Amino acid sequence: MINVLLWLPLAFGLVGLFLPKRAVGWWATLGTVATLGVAIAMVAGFDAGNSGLQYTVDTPWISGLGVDYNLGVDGLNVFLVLLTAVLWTGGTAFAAFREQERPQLFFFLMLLAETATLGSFVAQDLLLFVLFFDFMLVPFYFLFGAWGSDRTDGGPTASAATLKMMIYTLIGSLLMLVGAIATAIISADGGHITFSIAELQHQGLGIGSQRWIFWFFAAAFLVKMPAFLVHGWMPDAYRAAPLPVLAVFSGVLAKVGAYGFLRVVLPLFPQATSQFQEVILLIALASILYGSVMAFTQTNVRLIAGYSSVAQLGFITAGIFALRADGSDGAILQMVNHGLVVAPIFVIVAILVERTGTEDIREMGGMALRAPILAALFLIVALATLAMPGSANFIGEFYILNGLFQSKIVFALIAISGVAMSAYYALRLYQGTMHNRLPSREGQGMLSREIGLRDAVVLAPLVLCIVALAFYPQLILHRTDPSVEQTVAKVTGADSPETQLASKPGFEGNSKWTGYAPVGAVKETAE
Amino acid sequence: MNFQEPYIDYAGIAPIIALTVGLIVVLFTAVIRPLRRTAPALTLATLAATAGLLIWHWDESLELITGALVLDNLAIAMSLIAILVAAFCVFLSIREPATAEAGSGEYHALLLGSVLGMTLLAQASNLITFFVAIETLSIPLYVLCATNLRREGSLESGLKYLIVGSLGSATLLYGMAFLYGGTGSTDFAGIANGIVDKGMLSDPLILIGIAMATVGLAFKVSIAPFHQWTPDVYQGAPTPITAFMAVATKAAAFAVFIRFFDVALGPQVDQWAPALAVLAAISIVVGNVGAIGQGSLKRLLGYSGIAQAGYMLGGVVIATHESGTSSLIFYLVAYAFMNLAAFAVVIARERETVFGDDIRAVQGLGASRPLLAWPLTIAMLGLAGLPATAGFIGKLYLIEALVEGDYTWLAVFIAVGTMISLAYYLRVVAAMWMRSGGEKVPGGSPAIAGASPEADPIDPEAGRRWYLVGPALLAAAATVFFGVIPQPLVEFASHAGASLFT
Amino acid sequence: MNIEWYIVLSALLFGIGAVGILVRRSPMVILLCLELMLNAGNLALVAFSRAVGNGQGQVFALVVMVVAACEVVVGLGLIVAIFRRKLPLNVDDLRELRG
Amino acid sequence: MEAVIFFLAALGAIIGAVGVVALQNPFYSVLALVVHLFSLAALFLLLTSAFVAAAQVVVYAGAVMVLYVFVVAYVGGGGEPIHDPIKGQRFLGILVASILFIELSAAILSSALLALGTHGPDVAAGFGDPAAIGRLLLEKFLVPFEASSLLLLIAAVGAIVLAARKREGSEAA
Amino acid sequence: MSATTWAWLVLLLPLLGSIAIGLSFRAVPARVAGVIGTGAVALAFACGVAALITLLGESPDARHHASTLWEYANVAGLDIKLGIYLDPLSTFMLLVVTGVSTTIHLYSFGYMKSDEGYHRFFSYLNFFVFSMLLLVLAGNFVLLIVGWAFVGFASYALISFWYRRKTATAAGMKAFVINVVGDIGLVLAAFLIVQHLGSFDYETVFAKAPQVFQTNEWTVIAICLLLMVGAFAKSAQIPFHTWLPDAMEGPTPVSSLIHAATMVTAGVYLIARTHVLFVLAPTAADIAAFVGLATLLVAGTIAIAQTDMKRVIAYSTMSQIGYMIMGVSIGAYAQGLFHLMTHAFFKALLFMAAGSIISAMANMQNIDKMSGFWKAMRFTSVLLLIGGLALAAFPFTSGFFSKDSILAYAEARGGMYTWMAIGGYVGAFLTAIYTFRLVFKVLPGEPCKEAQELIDTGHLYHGPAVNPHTLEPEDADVGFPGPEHHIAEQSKPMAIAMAILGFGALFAGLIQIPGVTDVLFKFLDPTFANSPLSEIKPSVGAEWRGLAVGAVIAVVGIWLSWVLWVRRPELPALFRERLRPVYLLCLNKWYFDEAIDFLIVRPALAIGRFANGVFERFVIDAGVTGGTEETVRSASGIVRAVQNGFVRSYALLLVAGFAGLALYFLIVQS
Repeated sequence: MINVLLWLPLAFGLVGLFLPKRAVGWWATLGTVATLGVAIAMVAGFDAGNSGLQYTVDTPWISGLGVDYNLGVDGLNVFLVLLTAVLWTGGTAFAAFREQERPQLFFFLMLLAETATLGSFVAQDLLLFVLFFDFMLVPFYFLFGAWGSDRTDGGPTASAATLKMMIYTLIGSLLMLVGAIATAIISADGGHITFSIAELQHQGLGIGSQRWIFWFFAAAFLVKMPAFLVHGWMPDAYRAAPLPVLAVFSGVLAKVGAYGFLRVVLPLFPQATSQFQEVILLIALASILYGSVMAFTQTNVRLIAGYSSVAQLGFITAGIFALRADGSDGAILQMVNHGLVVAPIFVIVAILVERTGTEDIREMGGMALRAPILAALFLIVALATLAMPGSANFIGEFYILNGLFQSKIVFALIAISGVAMSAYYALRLYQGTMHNRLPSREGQGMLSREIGLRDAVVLAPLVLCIVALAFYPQLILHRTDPSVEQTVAKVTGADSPETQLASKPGFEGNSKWTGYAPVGAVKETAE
Repeated sequence: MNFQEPYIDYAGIAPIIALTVGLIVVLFTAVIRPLRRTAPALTLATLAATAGLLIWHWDESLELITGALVLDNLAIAMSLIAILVAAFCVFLSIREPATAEAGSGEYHALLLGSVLGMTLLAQASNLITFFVAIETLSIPLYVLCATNLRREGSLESGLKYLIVGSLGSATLLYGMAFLYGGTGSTDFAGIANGIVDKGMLSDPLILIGIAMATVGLAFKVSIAPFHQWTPDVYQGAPTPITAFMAVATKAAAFAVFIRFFDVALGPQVDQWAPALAVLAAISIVVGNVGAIGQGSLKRLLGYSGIAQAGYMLGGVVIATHESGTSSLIFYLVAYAFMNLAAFAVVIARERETVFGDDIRAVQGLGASRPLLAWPLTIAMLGLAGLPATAGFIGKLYLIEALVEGDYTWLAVFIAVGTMISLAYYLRVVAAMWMRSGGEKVPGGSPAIAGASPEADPIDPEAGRRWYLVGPALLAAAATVFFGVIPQPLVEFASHAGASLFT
Repeated sequence: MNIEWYIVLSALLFGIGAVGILVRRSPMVILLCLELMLNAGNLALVAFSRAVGNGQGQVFALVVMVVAACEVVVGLGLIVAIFRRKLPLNVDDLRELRG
Repeated sequence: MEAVIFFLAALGAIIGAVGVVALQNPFYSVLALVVHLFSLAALFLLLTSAFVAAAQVVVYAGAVMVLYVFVVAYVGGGGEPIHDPIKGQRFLGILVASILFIELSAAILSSALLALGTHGPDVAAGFGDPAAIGRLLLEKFLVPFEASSLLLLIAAVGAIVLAARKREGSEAA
Repeated sequence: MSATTWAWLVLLLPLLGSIAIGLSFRAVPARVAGVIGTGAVALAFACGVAALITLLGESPDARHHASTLWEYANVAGLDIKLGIYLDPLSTFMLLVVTGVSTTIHLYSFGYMKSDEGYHRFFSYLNFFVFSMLLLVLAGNFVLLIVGWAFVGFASYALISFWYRRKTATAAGMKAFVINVVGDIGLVLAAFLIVQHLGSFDYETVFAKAPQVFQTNEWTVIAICLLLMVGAFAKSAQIPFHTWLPDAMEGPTPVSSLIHAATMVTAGVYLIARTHVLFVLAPTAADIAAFVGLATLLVAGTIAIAQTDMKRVIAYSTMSQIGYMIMGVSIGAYAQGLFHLMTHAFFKALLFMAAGSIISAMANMQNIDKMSGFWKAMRFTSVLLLIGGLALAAFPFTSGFFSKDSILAYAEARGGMYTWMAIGGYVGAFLTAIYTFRLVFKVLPGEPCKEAQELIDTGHLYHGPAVNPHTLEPEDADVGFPGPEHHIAEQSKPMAIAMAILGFGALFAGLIQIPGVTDVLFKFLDPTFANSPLSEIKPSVGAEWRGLAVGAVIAVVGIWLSWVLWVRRPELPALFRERLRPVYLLCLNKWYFDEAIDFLIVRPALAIGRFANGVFERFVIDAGVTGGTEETVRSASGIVRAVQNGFVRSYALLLVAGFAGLALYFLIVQS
């Protein structure tokens, strides 16, 4: 089943290469829908209680090098897989509704990208993971470069921007490759080399080697997100990218980085993780603040969304490196949520750009006048973006911040200011485009038009997902939690005693309860 | 005067004999007019026969003629690579002006001569054979580089190659002399024994000898700082020859590199391994950095070749581990396919456009000639070491070996180098696929770089010729295939690598 | 007469040959200098073969002579070709390929 | 006695070598090389390798040099400008070469190899005479021997390719 | 049906109404939407009453129920239920909310008649009611936060209802962001609570708090302070009050609903709800009380100087909320809530009347330009008067009893709280003055132009609308109320709504006459029984004494303002001259906006601009990216320069390299 999931898109894409221009778009959409079906089936059949891997496939691939073709799904990735399928369906459909040049190639690359992304989520072999992780970029490189738009203000061309992106992101990835191999060999020390993440966890690694390998991996993941200081590729790439592609790109790819921390770094380098916790948290914090601040001064709508996701990824990272179950639970939930909100935002931006012919928020406005439905959809998305309480995003951030609050209170207090800022820039984006008067350019190309049925077909389901999750986030949480508890326990278990206590069943005999420092105090006063 | 002739295992030297015979036959066609057209076919036949004979000896390890040659898997593997490349080169040479210049017969004879040198070199286990073989390899190449007599560049490259090359072999020779003097033997094994028995482990004489041998070999595989001939010669030589040189020479030279350093200088690994590692690092940097912003594709590939040689030298650094050798062989095969794909496309384009081998020649290829664009794209991505290509697996294999051999820092260097390399590999890809890729084509005036007065005739159909597109597609397909299903190639490589250690 | 002297002498000759290649510009002279270097090698070989007392070095020397001859032949051929193309017989003027 | 010869021969070799490098006219350089080769031959004799010495005289000083002379005569050996276009090349070249020389001799002199310090071991009468060399060539070093002969052939072909008058065949191409 | 079921229904109806209207905005005509909206809320009120009845059917100390629909999120020890908590307090709140909202819906039905955004308006309105109900019914802190934020959003949506007014959208943004700050306060409080008490549920928390916390332990103080941040942001207490006056950008019904009757009282509710914690943290409670006091005074002073009709009322709201906050913080829970209820009545009424007049004034809101409406609009004027009296706590109006009950309690508690009582009376004096300043400016005297027209022609029509602040013409197509009048005299629904509230404003006080009736306090008692402070009860005599004082103050205040603005209108101008600085201070609302703008908004934007313009360009692009790029490029330059095409220099490099290598080996050997 997991094989089907993984290779179905690629299969469709290959067939699509030989279809006529008209049909290929629909064919591709069909492919994504089929994949979505499989993904849903997987989630449906997913055993929530089980913290281990499910739907596993494990056959030797390059026995000579100890690389296996090892796939599997557990709480950490099951919903990310679903998210990928969903967003790709949306993005592909949206693209299919529009004229593309060389459509066969375009959609082939789209589907190839989906396979690669899914691969990086379900890979359970460290090297396979690295492979997919790097490979993801290739189709996007072409999509951005060949179908992207060059800037008119003399900025870097599409291909230049994408080149920058490639180099930036591969810096990390290649170091990660070295790191992965080092992990396998060192932990094998002399014995049979394996890259299976599960086995590597058992073998364990000396703290000395953990330290540098940790950073090799961290580099890869932080760049991909992107995090503060290594986000240099993001603005140019985002400006160049074609919007439907950008929707899936920023919706999913950024998450792979965060996911990598959970899947690889925490279990394999526990000591290093707890040792460098603060450093990563600092980076995350910087990303939150910097991203927010940038987002509310930016005037390019794409970049407002782009920087906002820098901030969001900052939250997610912070959640993971709270090194507590609740933080990581929230992080995963938030990954899904953010994917679900950022993709629609880019779709909407695309629609707006079509109507206004500009990407500068200062030249937009008044769109709600004749497009109440569009405005309503956008409003929901915007509210979810700013983690409006009552949205699943809120629960996500709530868990993240709570985790952070309980483990590193100072970080939490600073991080939470990002929430206020997010309220400002999200609303700014909404108001700036939807409210106030239509700019003076009213009439000339700049008109308020209601969302077309086709776009609605793309947009509405995504918004529905947001709303549905808002009513029942537990849907995700209780499936992810067991695996998360296990992963986090890897770190806390390996860590100093008091955090170990934190991972023991604590308050009120609630077995899920990862208790707190003053639990003892509570007990005393209770007696 | 009692003279007992040495025992000669004719089966063992059959491949060499086949090559020799083929060479002479091909040479005849040059003289006998009516046969002139048959030269390529005969060459291919010869190569095929040799390959067959070699494969026939797979997995047996023979000492031939009083230990002058050793026919083991390593030798066979490397010779096969060389032969494969030569075969491609034959196709790519069809309709190549240089062939006509030199005369088909001579041209192919020289090609075969070079291949003969390579096979010998791959098997050489004795200084004298080693030296002769390396010369047999080089001298035809000097000539072949210059065969496009109309072009100043071709002659220039020939002369440069000759001068620097001879300098290199002179150095090599002098080093051999020292080693011989130090150990009193010319056999690799004998040298190893000599070093140990006479307690010369850290004797300056030997070490200087090693240094000189290193220089000579490093020169052949174009390792910085002995690399400078590479870009010029690659650019000046007729492109099929460049393609041939780029891979085949490396294969043969690396074969002897490994054999010589493992068998003869094995005892001194601690002294030479670090030196080689440093050289590898230097050439990784120099190659990748130099390739950035090159206009000429051949030159670009030349620099990239330097970098790639650096990666492969990593394999030699840890050649005393089995995995080192195997990874090197794997990488060579991958490198062969990727390079051939690239060069095939370059040849096609330089024959059908006025831009010669300039990067402008491939602009917009994705739209106009997808069948050419794909191979070049795959080749570039492969050389850049992106996944799903043999290039990635090759790097993986190398890095794994390096880490195993405690040369992680070199592995990191490889990673960094790869990063830099993206800048120029992807530039080519961009030029092919992306609207704004590369520089804009200036009003198509034919008087641009690569189209000097002595320009070769333009064949507007070259982009559709089976003998160009076929090899390109084949090589590209192989690149992807071994990127997805590397297991067979890994087997092959590890067998070949193991042969030195059994 | 100690063997050392022969070797040192060969080293000296080797050096002189190198200098020649580095400073002369006429391809013919450069070829001659290459001969010098190879011969230095030969001297070393023969001397060593005397030192270790087996003839392999001398055989090697003979082979080297052949090789040297081949190089000369090809080299001269190139020179002639260049001359035919009316190109200057000066390696410094042959630098269309660079950068 | 032997020492005297050695020094004379060595002197000749060095002078010849320097001449090759220093003399302006290629033609003179060739002659200087001949001198060099002859003195080398003498040295070979001192090292009891008669056959090599003979080959040296015959092959080199004979055949090869003649070839040189012809070519020089054909292309005309014009001198070259004194001024070196590459800055510092001359200086650096000499510098590097001398460093090289120092390193090499350092290696040689500091080598632990005992044989070097001596006149070399006493060898059998036939050492280095044609018979011995011939046997070696045909027994142990058969492959190099054959190979080098092939190499000659290839080189000849190469020379023809490069130097031969164009055939009408190629004019068409 | 159990009480909680009714409660769920109360919650459900407005939500359904909102969704239904929202989805059907193209399908059904405007009227229908209005009916649905009003009907939904009315039904909700009915259900509320039903819940009340079922609750009264039970014994007083059994009158609290929790009910959960489903596990909202429950992993890693954070157990968040989708559950409500029904007890007298929440019942009381939901009755007030639904009741007042019903009338306001009714009012809007007429008032917004000619508005294009009719559907949108009612959808928002219903959603607002839903949020408010969620807030009061929530069974745990997380759900409370949800309702809290929903209310914030609803107010945002309604404030910027006329979204083509720059001023409106700006005001909306301001309100929302400040509210989010409040939310953050609550979130942090929730973190602390769960950290120490291990649950979000009210029952668990309040049960466990006394065991876990010692009195005035820093944690509990922190919790309370954080809760206060939330409360103040919603209830427009200093320093989070600046959004409230701006919020008057919204249509008048919005002002009356959100910024008078319900939303702003959320803070009061919160403190009342978490009184257990506040009892454990007296320090925090006192701080809260003082802030309330300060607010009520400051707001009073500001209100005197304002000329914008709605803003005057808005500041009066602030100051009244000040009373309530003070009350619930010092322990006068029931009293505070009592005032909350009465205030809801008369404040809503005041706004409605104001709306009616403003509409007649063609959206001109400057009271200096108004006069003589007594003649022009009798009905409205009467109700305005009633509202005014109640607000000024004129004897035997509802405000009279409720306000004084708080002050009486303060007095009874003694100590520094006595001073609070005194401050309260001062505030009451101010209230009387500014209220009747308003009344006297608008009602008596010669009818102004608009009023005159009404009298003469009774015309229903005036020129195109302009934005009273920017004076730019409104574009009617976004749904700015059309040029027709919408005044109570001509619109039944408005009249009815105002009548009901007028009744409430006059007589609601009678349910709680000291020594005579004790309906409300007895009902609320079970909720606050667990607070020691609720033991303090002022004697009936004391209460009557307080009432007397209050009465005097009110009457004097009214008299004074009569003197100032009717008898001798030149006096105020005189004061303005004499006390210029004071006047300016009040006129400019004590410069709070400027301060916040200077301290928070500007710095943030400056940082943003710096990051965008400088940091991004020079550090990220030039530094991180460009730096590496440059190094590589220059290195490339070097390599290619060395590749100079001279074969001899190649040879040189080769030999040099060889020399180097040899050197290395020689060194290794030695």
